[in-house]
Amino acid sequence: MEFGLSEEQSMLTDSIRRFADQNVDAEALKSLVDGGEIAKPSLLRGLAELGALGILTPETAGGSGLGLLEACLVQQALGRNAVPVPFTASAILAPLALAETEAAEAWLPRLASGEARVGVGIGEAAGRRSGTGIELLGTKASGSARFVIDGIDADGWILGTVGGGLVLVERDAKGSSCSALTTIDGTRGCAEVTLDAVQATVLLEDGADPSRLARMLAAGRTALAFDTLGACERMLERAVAYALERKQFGRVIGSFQAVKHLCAEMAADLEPCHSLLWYAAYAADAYPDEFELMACHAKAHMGEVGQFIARTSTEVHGGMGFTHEMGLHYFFKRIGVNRQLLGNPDQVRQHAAALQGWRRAG
Amino acid sequence: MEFGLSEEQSMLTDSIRRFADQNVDAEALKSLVDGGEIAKPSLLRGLAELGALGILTPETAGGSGLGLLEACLVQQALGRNAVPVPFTASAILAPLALAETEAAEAWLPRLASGEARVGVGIGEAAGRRSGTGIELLGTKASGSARFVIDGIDADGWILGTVGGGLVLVERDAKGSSCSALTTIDGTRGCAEVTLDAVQATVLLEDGADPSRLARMLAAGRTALAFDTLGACERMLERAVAYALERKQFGRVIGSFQAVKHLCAEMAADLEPCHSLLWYAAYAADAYPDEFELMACHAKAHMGEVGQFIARTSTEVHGGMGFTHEMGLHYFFKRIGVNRQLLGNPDQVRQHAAALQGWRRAG
Amino acid sequence: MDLSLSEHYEHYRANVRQFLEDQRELWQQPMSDRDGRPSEAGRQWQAMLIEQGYVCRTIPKAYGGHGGEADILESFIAAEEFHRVGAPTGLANQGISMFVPTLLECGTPEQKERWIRPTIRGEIVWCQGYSEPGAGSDLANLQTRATEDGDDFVISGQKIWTSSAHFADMMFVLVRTEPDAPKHKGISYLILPMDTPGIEVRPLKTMTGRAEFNEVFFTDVRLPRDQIVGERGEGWQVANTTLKHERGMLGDPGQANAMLARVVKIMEEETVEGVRLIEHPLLQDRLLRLQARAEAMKLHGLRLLTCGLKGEDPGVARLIVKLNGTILNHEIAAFAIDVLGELGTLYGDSPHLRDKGFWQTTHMFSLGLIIGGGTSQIQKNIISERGLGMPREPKPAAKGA
Amino acid sequence: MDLSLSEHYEHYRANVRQFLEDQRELWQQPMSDRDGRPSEAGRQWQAMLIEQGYVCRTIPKAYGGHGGEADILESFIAAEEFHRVGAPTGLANQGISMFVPTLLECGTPEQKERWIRPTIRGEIVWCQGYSEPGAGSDLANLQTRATEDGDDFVISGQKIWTSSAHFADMMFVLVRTEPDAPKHKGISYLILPMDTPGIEVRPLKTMTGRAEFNEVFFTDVRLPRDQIVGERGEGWQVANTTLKHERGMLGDPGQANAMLARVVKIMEEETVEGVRLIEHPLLQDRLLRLQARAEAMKLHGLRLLTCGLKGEDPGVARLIVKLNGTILNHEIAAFAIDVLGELGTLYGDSPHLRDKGFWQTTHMFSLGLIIGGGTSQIQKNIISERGLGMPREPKPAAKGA
Repeated sequence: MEFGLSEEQSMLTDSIRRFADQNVDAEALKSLVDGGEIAKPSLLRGLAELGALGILTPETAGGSGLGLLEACLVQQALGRNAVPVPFTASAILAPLALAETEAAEAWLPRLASGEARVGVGIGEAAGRRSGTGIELLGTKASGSARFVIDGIDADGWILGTVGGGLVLVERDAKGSSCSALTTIDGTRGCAEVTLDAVQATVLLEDGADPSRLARMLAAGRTALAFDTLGACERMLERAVAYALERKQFGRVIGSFQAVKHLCAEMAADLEPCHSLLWYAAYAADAYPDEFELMACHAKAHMGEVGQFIARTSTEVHGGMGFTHEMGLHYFFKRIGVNRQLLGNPDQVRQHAAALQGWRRAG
Repeated sequence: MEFGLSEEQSMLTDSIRRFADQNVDAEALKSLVDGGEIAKPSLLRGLAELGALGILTPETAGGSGLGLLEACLVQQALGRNAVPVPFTASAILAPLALAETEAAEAWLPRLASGEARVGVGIGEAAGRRSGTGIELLGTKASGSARFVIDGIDADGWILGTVGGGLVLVERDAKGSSCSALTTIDGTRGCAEVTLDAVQATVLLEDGADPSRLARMLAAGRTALAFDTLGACERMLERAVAYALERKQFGRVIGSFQAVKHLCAEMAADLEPCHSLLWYAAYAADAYPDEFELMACHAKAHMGEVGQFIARTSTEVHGGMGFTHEMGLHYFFKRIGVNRQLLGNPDQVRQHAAALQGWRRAG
Repeated sequence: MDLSLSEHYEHYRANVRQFLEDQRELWQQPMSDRDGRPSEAGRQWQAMLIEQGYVCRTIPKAYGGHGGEADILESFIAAEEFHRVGAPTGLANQGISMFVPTLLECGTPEQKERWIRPTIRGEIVWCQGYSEPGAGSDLANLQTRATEDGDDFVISGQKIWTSSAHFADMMFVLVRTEPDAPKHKGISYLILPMDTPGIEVRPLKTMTGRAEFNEVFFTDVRLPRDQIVGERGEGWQVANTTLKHERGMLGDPGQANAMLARVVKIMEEETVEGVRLIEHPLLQDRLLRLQARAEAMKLHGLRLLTCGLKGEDPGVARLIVKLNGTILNHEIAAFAIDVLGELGTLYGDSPHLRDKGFWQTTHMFSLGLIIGGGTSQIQKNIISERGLGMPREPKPAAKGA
Repeated sequence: MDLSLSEHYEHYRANVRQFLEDQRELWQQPMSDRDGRPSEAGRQWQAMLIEQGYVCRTIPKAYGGHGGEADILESFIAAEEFHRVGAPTGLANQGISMFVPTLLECGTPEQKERWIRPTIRGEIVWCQGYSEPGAGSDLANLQTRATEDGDDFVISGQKIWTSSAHFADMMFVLVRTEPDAPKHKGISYLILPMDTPGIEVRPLKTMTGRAEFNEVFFTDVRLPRDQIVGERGEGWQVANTTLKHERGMLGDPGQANAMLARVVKIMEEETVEGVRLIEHPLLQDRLLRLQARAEAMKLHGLRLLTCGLKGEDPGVARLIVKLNGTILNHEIAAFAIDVLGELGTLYGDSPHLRDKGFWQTTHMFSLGLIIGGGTSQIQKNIISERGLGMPREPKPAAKGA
């Protein structure tokens, strides 16, 4: 019995952290993001070399064939430095969507190597707003997918359909258009993809296997929770470090009980999240029956804790936390976007209620 | 324009506070409540002499004919000392139920003088649980009303019916029975009244005027909110006083920032409640269209603030707050019971949503 | 308790309303030019407001003010009417809100004569030089130095969080003139033209992505020694008279309610899975919690207003306003973002952006306000010490860290 | 990450399960008599648990213990199985959980010989004399004095929050023997029979309405000077070795989850306006928030267990357990009360009372636990100082209030 990271898992985490620290320290983060460079080729190449991009891809397709937990640990390490690269869609969601499809052979090795990137739009599965949704007629897809994760400048998009299927659309497919969405988070890009009878590769027929999209959604939620976890770790560490350095009234502010208690409350909220998230990701393979519910718990709870820590760490930093210069806001905003993507806490808890078979009275 | 208490209203408040301080200080409270004496005749007589029991009763019927705000100010002053007397039912709800009925003449003067007391059971209007509710057939009432406020040892009970009417049942009426409920709050008594085809005085026919019961419910909610307000004032004052007196680590604990901030948070939450509650009670007469909604806001918000203050004041008191001896718990428990009576915050907010015409999707 | 207004005030309200109606064309013009300085229309509008006594009401006529008596209720009614139609409430800069009241209290007759009229008329724009990188919550710890040299002060150091510095003509600034005195005793309050050589203004970008503030650097900036308000070394007391002052026209007491009304509108329009968000039980519940708080704070404002009318000290009730207000606004914005869901993350010039990004801007900026001018932690110190009579933090023993 | 158990442990679990099944008749008997002292069945059960090594596992056989090696995972599995069927986890008093570990570390061979066996066998019942009215969070400030008189100490003073004092045979007690030494240096740790003349025990009723604790008064209580553990003046260090110790059998890591399961059951049964409460969207939402926290704390327990197995220091992760756990239990109880609504206010022997008043009792008692043994404020000090490396509160300057 070992409820914790194995040596290999810790090594993986360390390697990505090291890479992130070396390549995306606070200064680099600012220059990358302020320059709008959110998919720097050298960063993607570096991550590919560390095996991060192909982490879920079977070894036969050029990946390392590890599990969701390992993929999520990479995500967490990226969140720690708010690393501005597309990862969630290409390295976690796409391999799940492509697994055992005919398109796998063509795409998986290129995704694992960083040669190609895809955006993934399954947000509508978490709650569809009017005017959105992709409909499939034969192999022709029409409609619009809003909030396609990592969709900007992608080589293709994997989109959920209204009927519960999945299609892959190539970037240059006739009738498709993609427009960038500007979110508060400048470290990753979302796009809206609009299709007008576009020739699509059907990865999953409408209604063929509802659990497939459900598991993708759960994996995406878990990954976003891990990203927030990493960002929160960093925000807490920075708050403590700042409190030990900044002086007011002749003492470091970290000696004031009010500041200490804010930090203690952040730690008390954050620590148990590790375990909750580990288990959710572990359940994907070990306890598939529990996976969807645990992913909801992880996403919702991490969303709430993330909001508290984003706010509180900023407050501990005082005016400096509010500056652009200090760079704390990249984490604040990344956490804010993670909260909303693939269902915010309210929506996700509503889903969790349904998963437990609780009806809902009007 | 004057948004605040008039001189007369302040004098009223002061007179009840003085009476409560003189007759129900901490020691007296303990001996009364621990002795089970929650309707001491001398206390009721004293309140009657101050005009408190007949405050809503028209002057022609021996009362002072004031408004709900004045009645609620009395309730607040009683809550401040957790005064163990039945007031809400006999002095606020009953006069509203009896107004302009044939029974008024017989009952109102006796209620105003403290000679008689009634219990009021309209909790089912806030959310009916299975197995409860009074049905009316002609003038015969059957069924059970749970949580009849101040119902113990009352001379009669005014009960809401399933059909939206109101009946008055005399204590000795054949077929009626009353059993005391033990709540955590030892300062006031609730009872369950069970009727088996009991001869009742119909104060309001089923379906005759739905707004009547609605306004009674709103008045009851407002009154309970004021009671909690008074208890919270006291709990905050006691927390501050204790913090200025109790020493640990060589200093009064009130000099620790953590303790100061807990007290500041209580004050920040509590202060605006005065205004919210004043307005709700004032609206009963001045803006009847707003009354029900404002009563919901007052009850729900005060319920949440009350829970926070009850808990936090106890915590500031450390171990002493947890003792019976210190007597802080009477306030803690009274606030806890007020939270649940006539609908707890969740239920009341649901009602507030309906009052604003918001449908509810399942 | 009586919320009705006397005939006089009903009449006053009708006048304000009529005035705003009549002048709609003027006040719908931009009140400032591209830099942020008052526009021609802005100055014209300000002059009319002064004439009516809606602003600068108690400032003597001799100094360009309205020269009237204070009447809180009239000010409140005017504020309500201005907010109701969305009319700009006159020029707002720290010169008007802080420097002028300070001069009135502590300035020499010559200083009043010279500065007040052009300031309140919008001809001279001021910025405030208080905060420094090392003096935030602990403002009195400021380190910008002014040393004497002949008839001049020579100023060196840095200020931060200086809004309007990039277009202001003048700065009122706190500097340390007696470095050896205890920290509250060695400060002076100076009047400094922004075009003096040696001043550098750098925009300070915040997390909203905009430069709402500046940093201001002083390198051997020379200023005649008589450009001082109050005595040398008494600048802390002078500044504190200012900190007490509030703006002539009251802020909008119904701001939180107005924000919530906008959220309700979104909830009535937006649907998820075909259901309007206003029908969503959880969102209803969260909305109702905020409604009660907003309503309570609005009414709390009326209570404070009444205390003002009666000349009563509202005590702790006044001290909680900033803490509660900023937190409430922040939480309303956070709620609106949740209501919008993924759409709530949009910003800048994104497609599908709602309300021009108001909610994200407000979410961040209100967090800045929670922090600014004393973090909420400092606010809680003030509430507990001044409001509840609890003791100040004991001074640490020497060497205790 | 691997949640499977090796064959050895699966086998161990099967053994525990079989044992509990076999002994069901014994452990379903009351474990204590009316006073609260271990019953005959309680002592018998305790003896079996020691024999199996489910409790007192590492205490040497010579002193009546099991004499085995520590195995955290076995202890964890045993705890799980005991909690699963609701079997009592052996005698619990502060003699067993605190005094015995202290003696093992700091006692003389004679003391170990004399006290350990009868204590763990339930023949001698102990209570703990630490807290005083003036020494709560600031425990080291205790004022109960023991002065020397011939071969005796003479003890005067008062203890509070002494559970079991009304039926205990013995007390281990901290007293001040060197009144002039710094406060942590003048304390001694004594062994005191409760039937010594001059001891008065008064029950201390709490807000739950029950006397879960006592006050103990000492008036010239004489005790031979050799009834001391460790050296004179070193009682604070001796006591602190004890404070580090945890109970032999682990608490139930799934307690919060178990409580929530009971709430769900209520929600499935109760109806309001004909609708089952489990279908109520708001209650679902609140339940789910608590579920996630309970799940996280359960899994957090597994993480700590794993750290223990690997001999790693979990750092701050360990320090947050008490704070989070007590608050979570309190909030679950508060939620259950809201679920029950008016029924949730019932107590004592009221008609319609649910779950024997468990929720109200838990609501209050868990609040007591938030306060007890260091308020949550003290917990936050510990988390920030020991867990996050933040500085201690600076000592106030002399005369600072």
